[in-house]
Amino acid sequence: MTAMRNWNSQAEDKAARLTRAAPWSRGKHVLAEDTVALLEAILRPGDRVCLEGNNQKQADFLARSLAALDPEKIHDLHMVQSVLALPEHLDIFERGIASRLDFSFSGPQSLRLASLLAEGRITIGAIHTYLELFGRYFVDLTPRVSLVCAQYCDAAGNLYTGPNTEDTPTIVEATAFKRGIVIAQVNQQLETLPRVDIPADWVDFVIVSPAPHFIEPLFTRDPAQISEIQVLMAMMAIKGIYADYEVNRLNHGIGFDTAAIELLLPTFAAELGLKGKICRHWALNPHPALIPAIEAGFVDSVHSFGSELGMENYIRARPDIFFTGPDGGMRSNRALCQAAGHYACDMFIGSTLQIDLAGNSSTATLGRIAGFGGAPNMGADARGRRHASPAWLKAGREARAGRNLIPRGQKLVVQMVETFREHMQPAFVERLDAWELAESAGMELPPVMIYGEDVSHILTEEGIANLLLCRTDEEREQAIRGVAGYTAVGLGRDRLMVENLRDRGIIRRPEDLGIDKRMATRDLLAARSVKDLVRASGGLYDPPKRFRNW
Amino acid sequence: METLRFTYSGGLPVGNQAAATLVGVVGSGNLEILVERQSLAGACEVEVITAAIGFGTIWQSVLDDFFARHGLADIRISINDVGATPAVVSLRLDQAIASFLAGPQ
Amino acid sequence: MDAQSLLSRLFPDGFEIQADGLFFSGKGTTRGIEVAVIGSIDAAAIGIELAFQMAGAVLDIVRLEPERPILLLVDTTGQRLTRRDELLGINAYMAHLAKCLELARNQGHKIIGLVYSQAVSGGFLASSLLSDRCYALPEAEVRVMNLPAMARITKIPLERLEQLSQSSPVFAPGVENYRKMGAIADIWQGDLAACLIDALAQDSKDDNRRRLGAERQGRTLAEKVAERVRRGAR
Amino acid sequence: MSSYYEASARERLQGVLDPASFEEIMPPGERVVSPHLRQLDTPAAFDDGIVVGFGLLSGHKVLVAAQEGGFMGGAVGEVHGAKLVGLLERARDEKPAAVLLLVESGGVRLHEANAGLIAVSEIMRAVLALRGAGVPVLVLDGGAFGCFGGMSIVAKLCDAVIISEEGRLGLSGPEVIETAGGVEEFDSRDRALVWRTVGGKHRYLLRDAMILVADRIPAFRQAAIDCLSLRPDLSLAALEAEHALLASRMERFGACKDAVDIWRHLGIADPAGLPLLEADEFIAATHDKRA
Repeated sequence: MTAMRNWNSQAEDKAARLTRAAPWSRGKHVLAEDTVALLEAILRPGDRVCLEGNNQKQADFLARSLAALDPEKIHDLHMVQSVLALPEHLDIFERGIASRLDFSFSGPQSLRLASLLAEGRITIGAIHTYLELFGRYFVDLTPRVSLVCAQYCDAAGNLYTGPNTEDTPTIVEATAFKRGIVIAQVNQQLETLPRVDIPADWVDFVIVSPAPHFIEPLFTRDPAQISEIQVLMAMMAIKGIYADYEVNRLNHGIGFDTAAIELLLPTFAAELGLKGKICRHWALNPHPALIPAIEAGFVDSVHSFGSELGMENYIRARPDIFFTGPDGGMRSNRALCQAAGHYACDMFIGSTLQIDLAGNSSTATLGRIAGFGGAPNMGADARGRRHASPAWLKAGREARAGRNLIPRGQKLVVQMVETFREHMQPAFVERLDAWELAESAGMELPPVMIYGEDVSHILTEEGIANLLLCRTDEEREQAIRGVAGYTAVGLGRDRLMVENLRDRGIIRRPEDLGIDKRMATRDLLAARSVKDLVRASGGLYDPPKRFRNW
Repeated sequence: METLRFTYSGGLPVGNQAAATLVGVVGSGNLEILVERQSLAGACEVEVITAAIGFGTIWQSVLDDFFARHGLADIRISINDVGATPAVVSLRLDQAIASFLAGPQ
Repeated sequence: MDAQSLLSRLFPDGFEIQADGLFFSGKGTTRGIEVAVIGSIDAAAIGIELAFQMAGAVLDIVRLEPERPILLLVDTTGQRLTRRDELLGINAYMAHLAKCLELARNQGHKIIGLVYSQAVSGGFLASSLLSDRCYALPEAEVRVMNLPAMARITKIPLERLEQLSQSSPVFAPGVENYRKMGAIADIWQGDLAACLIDALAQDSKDDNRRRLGAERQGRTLAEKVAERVRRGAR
Repeated sequence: MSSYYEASARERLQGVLDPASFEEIMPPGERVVSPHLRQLDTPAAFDDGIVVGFGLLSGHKVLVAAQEGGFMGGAVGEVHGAKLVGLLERARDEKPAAVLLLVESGGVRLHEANAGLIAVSEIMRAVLALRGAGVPVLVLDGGAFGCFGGMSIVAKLCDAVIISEEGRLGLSGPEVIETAGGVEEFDSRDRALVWRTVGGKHRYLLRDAMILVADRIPAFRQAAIDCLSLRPDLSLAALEAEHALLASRMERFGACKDAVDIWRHLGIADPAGLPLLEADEFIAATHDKRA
């Protein structure tokens, strides 16, 4: 006869930890100066810990506190977090407090992450997309302790995250409902919260941090930096893709190329009579560059992964467009917006660093482990999608024409790149740097951002290659070479075959689209400066000071 | 820095151009192009001074295509380049020629 | 050389100087000629107050001492680098000093500059370089920027700058470089009082630096280009 | 495109002067480039970053110079400086209705630092001599690189500075001050602070700029036309008045930590709101409150 299994060990373990933490707290409230002691009381070596950090909002005070723990007491933590952005995120590995990592994106820390990995001071479980990692929070990477970030709390411990809700609901839900411990840093305690984003009974401790948490204005693109070439490419995108496919539900990447498209909607696209016909529903952060299009009546709705600094008042004043709470402020949600971007959008368009002859694209460069973030969720055909739309059906028809296949649609996944980046780095390569990175870092797979099989179009200043219409690998390669400009890949084209592809409309040049290159000037931009965006918003947009010149 | 020289022949002379035209600025990722009318026995001569070394083949291809588009004779083109991409180079070349052919301002 | 011993050597017949912090002014006498003196000590960073004080001293001389020559003895490490100076318009204060000196020049005051210790960048520009003729002691330091800082900003290797500075006076620090380029009319050595008397005796109303630079082969293009623009056909 | 800020030096000249009236002296075809840049393996420009010539402004003959910020930040080197000095001397000979300086410069070009510094001082003396000869010199400041270093002193030697809100006028660049004094002294990335400190609106309120215009080339042109009637005055009385103005500036504002404090001292109702106003609203709100 075996001993009776204890079916409640997690709750008992949590109770024991809370008892140890009691001396450092009054109810749920902990003083900032007691944070390190609290963490040492709660954490145990080997714990799986989620530290909230994404590409905008950072639980920076808790990150600093975690990095200040005594590695003799707390070590070998397993960190599960979406983004490594702050130096402290890696300090905890350097100091031996943590040893294992599952993550999604490491932009600013990618170089240091690679060197820590090379030194053997960090073991990476896997590099995920956001949705994958969030999914695993509920399957096999559930955090024991989560350190999250909110704007305000009240006396009861309810949290108000403000517009930058982002990852918080997902992390807290995964932790709180599996008997984990949730610790939140807040900027301020209020008598009454504007609204409750996280109920108090999901939260174990709140700490008013000494300084407000950091938020990066990651999605602000100064229109002054948009080049004529980017204007030309935006014209091609609008005429050659948006209009052709009647793209109404979409996500845009973060770069200047897509900002140029946003700024051409009220001018170039409106002149083509496309208002109300394209770009009505967005899964997108509140890009300041979208303001003129919203004001021009192009946009019906925008759901966001996170918010953007300075857009708060504008969003409040446009509740028909954005998702806002009873308090009037926005609520974002990274997990749900990623799901929306994957399943409910007809198009993803974004930039990349390298594209190979099969259309695989990667932002990996040697010596940097940057991860994926959300682009692969957006930039992949949704195999589980079942609802139809004109764009999805047309893309599916093109991909299946002449083949004996059951009808279905396909997502438009557009890679928009100039053939050369700055310093004459070619965007088209025979072999992605990702291969070399995978070899040197001992990865099982080269880190590909968007697989060639998912890419529907490649758009460069030379033209648009419609990969949906390619029927053989060779055609596909020549279609890519045919828009690769003067890169070695482009110069290596078979000129006859490329002309043939052009005749068949697989490659389309600006002139084939009826676009006069001489019209591609910055005069077409609905805003040419951040100040113009403020003007377009009627003074509601309040840009961060680093973007001002007034 | 590197100096590259190219000569094209077989183009057609054009009348009524400006004596000289300058477009662009010598700034990072940009270039200036000076187009001048000159008796070159029907040739079109191009001199490129560039800060980016080792891209002679790309310049050759960009200029080949440019000459194929416009085919000008008795024209001297002088370029000061600070690592402009081929897309920018082609755009500026077309702008320079358009402005040159528009005649004196 | 410190200002006190410099003044003794320039004015063997005596001098009266009032000092106010890093600023000083007064007059000295040599061989019966009275010379107004305006200057600074201790490698002063020229901020709005110092520029204003110097301008005020120039205006006083114009008002009270017609045609008395002015000797600028400015020891400066450059313009003062503070946000407050910018906020209050330090460039306007320096321009005001320049205008006051121009007024003095137009009213018949000879203006002699002598770099006795340091003359750097904006501080040099706003003071000694505005004199009719600027001179220097051989041990003085004149520069815009030292070569390591220049290498950092221009991203040109320091070795290359050092190497080129052996043959070109055009960017590297040094009194001799400025002499070759015509900005330092001469280097004063030995009997400084005699040098001063000599300088005062010369006709110095026109800016001759371009011509000197060409003659001395240190700055050959400026004269040609300026003349070409000045007199070239329309 | 009529944004002055975005335009090149040549585009600005075309737009500021009467149509088709500009003629260039020593045009790019003469290829008088800087030999010093070449020696340091740095690309040169055919005009060395400054366009000089003559044209008509509302029918009046003017001499003009325009610095190109896109080339080395409009920095002054030997050839660049000599072109401007020569132009100013030509004006002394020819006595045009005015000289227009379309400034855009970071100051002295380090690659030829000594030549640049000396050239700036020659420009200073030439401006003063020209004004002494009765020819007004007008400064237009609204380029992306602003007007810094020695050229900021030159600007204040002239009869009028016409500036846009986007224009900047200051001696040392914010980055230089931050490098020397730390981010606490001047956070150069805080662009709102930078513009409050050296931007067009503040310069206008302090009277370091005579006219504030919107960022449109025609607005600069009209302001320049309005200034053609100015007559240079470098008399003792004029300089005593300037001396008193600068004394009062130090006295009134010397303890202010920020431009907003100065604006409050000037009696402006909502000083923190000033940066957000468009040029015409701003002028309406402040014209009788300037220092």
